[in-house]
Amino acid sequence: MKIRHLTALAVIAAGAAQAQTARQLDQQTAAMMRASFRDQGIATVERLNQDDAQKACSQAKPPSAAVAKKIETAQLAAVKWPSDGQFIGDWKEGEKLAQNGRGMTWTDASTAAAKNGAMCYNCHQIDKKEISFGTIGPSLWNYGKLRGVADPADPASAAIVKYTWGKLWNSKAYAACSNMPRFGHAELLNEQQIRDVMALLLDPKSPVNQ
Amino acid sequence: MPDPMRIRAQAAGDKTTVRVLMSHEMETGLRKDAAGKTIPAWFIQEVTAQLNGKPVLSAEWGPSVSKNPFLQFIVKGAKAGDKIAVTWRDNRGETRTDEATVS
Amino acid sequence: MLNRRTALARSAQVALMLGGLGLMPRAAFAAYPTAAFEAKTIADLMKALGAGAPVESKDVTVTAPDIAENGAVVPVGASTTLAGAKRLLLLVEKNPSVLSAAFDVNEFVEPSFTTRVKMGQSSNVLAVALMADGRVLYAQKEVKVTLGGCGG
Amino acid sequence: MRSTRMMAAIAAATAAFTAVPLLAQTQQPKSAADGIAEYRKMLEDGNPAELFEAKGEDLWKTPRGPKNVSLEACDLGLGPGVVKGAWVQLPRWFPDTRKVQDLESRLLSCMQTLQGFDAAEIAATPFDKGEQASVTALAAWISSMSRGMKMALPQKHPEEKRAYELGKRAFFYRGGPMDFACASCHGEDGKRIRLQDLPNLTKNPGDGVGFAAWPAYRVSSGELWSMQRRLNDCFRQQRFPYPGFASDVTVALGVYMGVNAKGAESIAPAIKR
Repeated sequence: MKIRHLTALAVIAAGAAQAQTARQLDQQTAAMMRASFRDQGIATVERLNQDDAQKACSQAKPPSAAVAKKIETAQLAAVKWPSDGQFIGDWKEGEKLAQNGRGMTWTDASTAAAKNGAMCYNCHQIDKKEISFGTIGPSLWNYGKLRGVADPADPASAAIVKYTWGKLWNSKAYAACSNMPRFGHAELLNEQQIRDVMALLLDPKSPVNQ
Repeated sequence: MPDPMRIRAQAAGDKTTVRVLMSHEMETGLRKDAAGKTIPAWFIQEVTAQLNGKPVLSAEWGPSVSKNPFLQFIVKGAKAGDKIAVTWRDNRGETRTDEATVS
Repeated sequence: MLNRRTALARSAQVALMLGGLGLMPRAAFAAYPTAAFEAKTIADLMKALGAGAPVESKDVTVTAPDIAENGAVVPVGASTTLAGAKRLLLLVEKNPSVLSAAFDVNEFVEPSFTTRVKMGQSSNVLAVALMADGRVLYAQKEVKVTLGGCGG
Repeated sequence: MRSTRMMAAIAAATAAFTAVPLLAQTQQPKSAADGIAEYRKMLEDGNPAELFEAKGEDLWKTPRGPKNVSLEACDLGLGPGVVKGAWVQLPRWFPDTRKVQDLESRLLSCMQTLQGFDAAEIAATPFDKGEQASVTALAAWISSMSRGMKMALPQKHPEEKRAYELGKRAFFYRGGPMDFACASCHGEDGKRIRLQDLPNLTKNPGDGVGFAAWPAYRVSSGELWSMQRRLNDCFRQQRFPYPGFASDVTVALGVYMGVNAKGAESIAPAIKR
């Protein structure tokens, strides 16, 4: 308590100078980033330009609830729902995409979504048979089954099916600073690839739901 | 010239454990470079060792031994101060010999 | 710089020297057993070595991890408690060529060798002992090779 | 911990049944984490980084470059020629270059001033080629001379403090097509990618983990990676553009991670997947 009190005093004493310094450091960081990186293959320095969501989530401390809400609303509005109303593809293709961690680095030749993996296993447990899975995201084992999805086409499943599409398309629509890439929004995967990943998670025949 | 090996030979009673690290690409001949051209096989084929000049180990390797190979074997009857020499020879005919003292 | 020619000359000198002393190891005389190292299956390997069908034995031990974090480097070992082993082999069943390494056994070394091998996929790893009496004994263990890292 | 104790219990139980044949014993069920731990243990004895350490020591002591002198007069922060303990205090402020420098950028300075090499040319050389390979080997040997010592980066000079602040901001900087920052993977405890543990680099992640483990021999590529190479590949996987070798962002991140790791024991050069 005493330490915090002293710190508070110091902050007041330093006053405007302190705030100025923080802003200066932010500006210096921006300059440092620009000066330190260069284009290499498909990875150009334009990738350092932050959108509102990236900027708001670039501190150790998460943004305020109000800012987070604003980001989520804007990102949700940007979600593109499947053009033909079809949410579910082929879970076997989805599994291949989930295993594939490639794409969008400076050693990749093309930014085309068709060349990319969905890299799901890097961060999630999915099919239990794959023992090499990451833990940055939650386990997705039994994803559809646990949520009672017996038939993804059944209107009773509509809410969870829609949410899952939205989450895959733009994770920031539901959590402003989610660690998960915005697969549809950032054109990392195309509609069909997202359908296939949807099937891996929600198709009752997928090994994930056994 | 190939880089030197690292050899450790440690005696415990009658048995001396020899650990060797060799500097070698161990290219399988199955890989392709960025241009799609097959990288030719280049690997250690034979490894021999001598204890004070007397041959004690003889081994043959294929290209599936890992890059920068590690080898461990146990020599009988060596004592501290003895010399262990290890020699490798690869499929290009290049060879390298290094020596260590048993401790 | 030690170029290829001097390197060859030097190893020839060593060979001469050792040969003159009657101490030349067998492998240095023998041509490299190319056929054995090119064998695609265990059966082909045994044929190339002129050996019979291998029999599983608890007197032969293969050391290897259950899981390899990376297939590029998998620590493996072969050993036997039996006297009378002539050679110890290390095999990876599902590699493009099954034989990884062959070690001569003699009175100066323990029949126990460890090295590291590349594995293209999950596979059985075998230690095979070629016995002086013609028997071929083995032990095997499955090693799971995992996909690691970001995968990009 | 729990699983280790369980394994010990299984081992004890198995030992009680001596009739169990040896072959069956090798088929114990083991968790993936235990399996990986066993694999890593088997590799510890015989780290090929030693080959690079030997090369690095030779490079330090041999007269080289246009001026044909050795690096033995190079000041790594503890005075000219002092190598032992230098690694655990880098990056730090250097009055002669008026810069905060990490090990690799400092080596470039020494190679230029003492030996007459062109530092910019080396920085632009791809990893593992030409004098870049020399820098890596030197880093392997120099870091090995601090093995077992605790990370103790100085934070007295205002520029060292500023570098920490900039490094912290860079660590949390989100960008690129996947919205990743360093913090996306290294901002929390107990996370992994696939089976690889991710150290939390916003604090001291423990002895021989994270900053205190690099340079390291990379099993997957059979190469030695310095921290510069490690950061370069992190940024590649982060889908960022290409960080210049020894650029300000790489040095600032080194300061941030190194200062956070204060007190952690260095095991560099380590062996990694």
